[in-house]
Amino acid sequence: MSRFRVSVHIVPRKGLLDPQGKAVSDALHALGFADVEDTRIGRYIVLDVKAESAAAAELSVKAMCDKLLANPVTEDYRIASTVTA
Amino acid sequence: MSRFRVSVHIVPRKGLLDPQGKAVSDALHALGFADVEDTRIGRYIVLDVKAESAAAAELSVKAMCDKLLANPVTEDYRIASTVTA
Amino acid sequence: MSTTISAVQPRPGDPAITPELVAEHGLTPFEYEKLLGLLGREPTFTELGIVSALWSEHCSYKHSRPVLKTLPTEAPYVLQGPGENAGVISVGDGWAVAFKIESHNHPSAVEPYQGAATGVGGILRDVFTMGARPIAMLNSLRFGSLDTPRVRWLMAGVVKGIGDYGNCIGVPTVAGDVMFDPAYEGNPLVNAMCVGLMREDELITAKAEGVGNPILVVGARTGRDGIHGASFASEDLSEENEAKRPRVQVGDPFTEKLLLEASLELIRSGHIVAIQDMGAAGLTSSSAEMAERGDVGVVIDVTKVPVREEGMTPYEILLSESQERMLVVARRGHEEQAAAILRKWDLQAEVIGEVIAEPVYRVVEGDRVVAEFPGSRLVTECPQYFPEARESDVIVALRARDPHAVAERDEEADPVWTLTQLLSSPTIANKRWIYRQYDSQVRTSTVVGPGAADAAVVRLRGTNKALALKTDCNSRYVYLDPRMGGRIAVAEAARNVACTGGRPMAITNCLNFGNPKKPDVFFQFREAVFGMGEACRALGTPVTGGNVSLYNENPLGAVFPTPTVGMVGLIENIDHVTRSSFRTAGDSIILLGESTDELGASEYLSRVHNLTIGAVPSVDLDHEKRLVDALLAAIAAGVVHSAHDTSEGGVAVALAECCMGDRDATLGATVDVSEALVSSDRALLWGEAQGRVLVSTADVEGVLGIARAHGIAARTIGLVTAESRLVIRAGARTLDTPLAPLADAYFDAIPALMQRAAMATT
Amino acid sequence: MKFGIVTFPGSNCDVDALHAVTDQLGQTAVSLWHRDHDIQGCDVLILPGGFSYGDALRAGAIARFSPIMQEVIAHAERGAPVIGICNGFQILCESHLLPGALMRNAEMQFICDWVHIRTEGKAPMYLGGYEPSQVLRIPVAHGEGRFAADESTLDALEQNEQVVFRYCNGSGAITDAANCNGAMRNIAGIVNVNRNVLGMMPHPERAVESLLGSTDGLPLFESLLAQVGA
Ligand SMILES: Nc1ncnc2c1ncn2[C@@H]1O[C@H](COP(=O)(O)OP(=O)(O)O)[C@@H](O)[C@H]1O
Ligand SMILES: [Mg+2]
Repeated sequence: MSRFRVSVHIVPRKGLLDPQGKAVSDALHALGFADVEDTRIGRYIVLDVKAESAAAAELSVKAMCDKLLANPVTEDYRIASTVTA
Repeated sequence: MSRFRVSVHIVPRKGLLDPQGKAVSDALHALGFADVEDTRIGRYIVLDVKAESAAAAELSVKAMCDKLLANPVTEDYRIASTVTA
Repeated sequence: MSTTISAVQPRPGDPAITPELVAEHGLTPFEYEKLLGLLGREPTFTELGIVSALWSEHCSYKHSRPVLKTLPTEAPYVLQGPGENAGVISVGDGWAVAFKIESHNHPSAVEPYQGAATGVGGILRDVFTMGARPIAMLNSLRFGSLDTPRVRWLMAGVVKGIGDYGNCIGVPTVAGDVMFDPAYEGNPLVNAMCVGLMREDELITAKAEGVGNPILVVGARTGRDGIHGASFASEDLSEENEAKRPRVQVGDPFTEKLLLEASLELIRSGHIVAIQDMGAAGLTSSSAEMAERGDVGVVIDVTKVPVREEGMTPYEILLSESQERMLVVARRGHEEQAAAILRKWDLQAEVIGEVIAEPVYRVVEGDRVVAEFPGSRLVTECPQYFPEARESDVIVALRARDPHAVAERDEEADPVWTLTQLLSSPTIANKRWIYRQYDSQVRTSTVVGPGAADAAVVRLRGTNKALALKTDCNSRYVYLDPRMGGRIAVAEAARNVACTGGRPMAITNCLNFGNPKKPDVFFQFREAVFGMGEACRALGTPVTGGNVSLYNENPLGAVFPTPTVGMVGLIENIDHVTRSSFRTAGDSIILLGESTDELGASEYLSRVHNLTIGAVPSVDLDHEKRLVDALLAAIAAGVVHSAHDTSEGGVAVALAECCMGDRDATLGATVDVSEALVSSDRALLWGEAQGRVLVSTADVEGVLGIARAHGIAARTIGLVTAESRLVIRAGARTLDTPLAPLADAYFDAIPALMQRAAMATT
Repeated sequence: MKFGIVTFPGSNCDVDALHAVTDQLGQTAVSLWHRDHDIQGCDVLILPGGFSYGDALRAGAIARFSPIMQEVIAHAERGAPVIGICNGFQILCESHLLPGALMRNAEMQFICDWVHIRTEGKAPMYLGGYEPSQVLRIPVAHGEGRFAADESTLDALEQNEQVVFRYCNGSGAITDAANCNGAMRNIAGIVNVNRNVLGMMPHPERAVESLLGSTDGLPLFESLLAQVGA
């Protein structure tokens, strides 16, 4: 068994109001960052997992996302990277 | 000016207590994911920025992180990717 | 636990004890000499760390204790005075109330969210470790001007931090006070107060007892949080090291909630003899204080402490300020039962030491003794200082200035303009932006929440009684005249509590000052405490505990001296609960107390003229006591429909507030506040003469009679009207305005300013 | 009638719910620990407000997996009453006993305030004691209360008369200004298809005593007593 570091992006489903992203966009504009056109905010989860292989680690993290980490009603998730830890 | 999509990872600083990560680790164990050794929860921010170049876009996002997006006392940030949008 | 006694030895890798290292630990050469005398040898690095923490101002009160000793602390109903985690008073029927206030100023200046949150966490633990269930929280805040982005960021973070912690743990935040002045620009003040309820016989103190009893650490693991900066002087601050040592602590209210439930269950179970929060200086101060109170020795093995990170040294483990941890002395043989209770709440507990007969404070790391102090003198031997006190000439001169000589601004020709300025001053304006973020109702006992009366009212379920609670301190008064300001802080808190129908019972105080080594600051400290003491004696409200926060200053100067008072009052009959806004059109409005020509130190001068000058209104403590008694008698007689004291902004602002209980104020007032002996119309409207309360009533004779019987001047000044309009005649001036624009000014001021605040993104 | 109030680690309105049904309604109630598997013969289950598991990840996400939830689901599937208030509503959505999700308030701040809601829809078990379109004054206290679901789910909820409370102003108008948390279509409370599972963000258990400012929550519990039998 090796140790893998799997990181996941969980983002609000497109089309749903994202008040946090909007608030941050507004705040950035107020601070003078006029060139920001859009901001979306999600979760970044990094898991250290013991597994036989990188593929097995990802499979297990996918199961975690389906079960707990992401809400299927409002969120989409994507595995961003998997490296040995 | 072109449009770039810059994504940033913001994570709780190492050594600081991450109560959320701990609660999620415990929950994953309770759900039978025994092989999870550590969970850290941060934020994933995707910004669409107008800039002269990818480098300029990143520079501007770094400034946003320092000023607003990341808490300099409790968080670390890293630019994860920059692509034309 | 094996207690093979060996000589104390430095650990390999410990830095050498040099004068520089001693200085970095905040010990003066005199204090170091004292330490050498105590030990009879050179201290180890670990011992130096322990002493630097225990002899710090925060833990030792070395500059403040002699002055604090002058405060009255006794009353027949005081069950626990100063010296414990919290004070406790009896409220009858076998019920007791524990309460305490504490500051988290410095952490909040660095990281407002976590700083404020962990401040709430700490004060909650102080109360539930007495055996009391927390039933209410209050907060007292001071910020610079909201025109500054940094201040808005600070306030947004502090309020969110207080809210998130209290909301999550399920204790309602019911009242508080907040004031804005440039004096707090670099040093915001964040004081949190907690009030808890218990049966009298459930009171437990943090006194280590019983030789052989095991000592346990309970709750969160120990990390490198908040360890004294100076201690790392011996290592170079590489980036790696920097990352290792977060300077802020992160709060975890979820764990705290478990700790709260488990602690109360443990205390009720009889399996433990003592319990104490690990607050400032963590394991070190909690264990040393428990040993000192019990007059016993203790031995602690740092290798048994559950840690969050690898490679932590004894020094770090002893000084860590990781949150949500408790130190518990269990009964020998009951360890397993205690552990079972903790397991139910998913909490970790580890035996880390025991109470011993030998009078020493000993820390071991496995077989090695890393620190050992004889007796309990470690805590009590701390040097005491009696610094020089001298009033600043600058302040003497400010106080001597005549406010009546300040020329009016042109706009003041219309007093409505002035009133609008005052109502939109963030210090006076409605604080809904703040308290809407606090769950003020959880526990379904909040009869009067924030904003609805001069104090909050929390019922005591199962009885017909309630508590009236409020924090207060007009620090501008204390700045201009610390003795008078100290008296007024207590008097105003008492008045606020009495306005809701509560008898003032006792106070806790949080003394926020600058650097005590400066004679002008120490003068403020001494005089303010003397003033508080006088008022407490006159009003019969002893001080059962509190907290001192010094060094609230930066190179530009110190904060206004801010001795915040947290007052607890008892409402004997829930039917007596009284609110501040007018209730019925046609009621008469009576002013209790007398107006004067005093205009100094007013919010009017500050807001309209940007001046902090003049004599502070004088307070007659005997009159304040009679005023409280008269008010309570009138409320008990059922003749009072509303009561509100006059404070910042004077009678005019107080009247406007009585009309604006909520946004769509429908009841107005028409009054004449002229008084024969007052020549200044400005003072009539905006002056802050003390000892005055506005009462509305349908029984004028009833109120006047009771006032007369108590020797309190009382005058009918006008009527509550069904028209939403405020009309005030004051000498030659008349203020006449519809309420709607006043309500806009009063309710929108803070939200409008905060809209510009950078959003907290977490 | 016997009420069971579930306590998860981090629940904090459990005692309030207990007091409401015992002191104000004179019913018996027991508190059920989240690790229990036995609902002790309770007729009604209440998932109270609070911050189960500190709201880590998403409010209600972790509590959903507590052992007692199997019994709650079984109870619901039998058609028996289950009420989720505030955090309880969030848990019911996470458990898929109710559709939709509760997201961060649009204002991004925790809100504790008095609001108005209007009754509608079809849920005799809970609304029997109210007039149609009755306006209630009731407290809210939450940071993640913005009801969200996809359009087709929302349409179905409405067509099926499962929306039972909406935020409104004092005169009963459904307006944006009255929508304290930005909920889609002002939704404050819904029931499941069988109308026995109720989820709502406002706190009826905080509105059962005039001393505390409102008794508008009482009819909700009284409807239950009348319908399910005392
Ligand atoms: N920081 C705060 N937190 C909670 N409530 C607050 C806070 N500041 C003020 N309040 C509430 O707002 C109301 C007015 O407070 P304050 O202006 O201090 O009154 P007064 O001038 O009569 O002492 C009170 O009900 C008080 O409890
Ligand atoms: Mg007042």
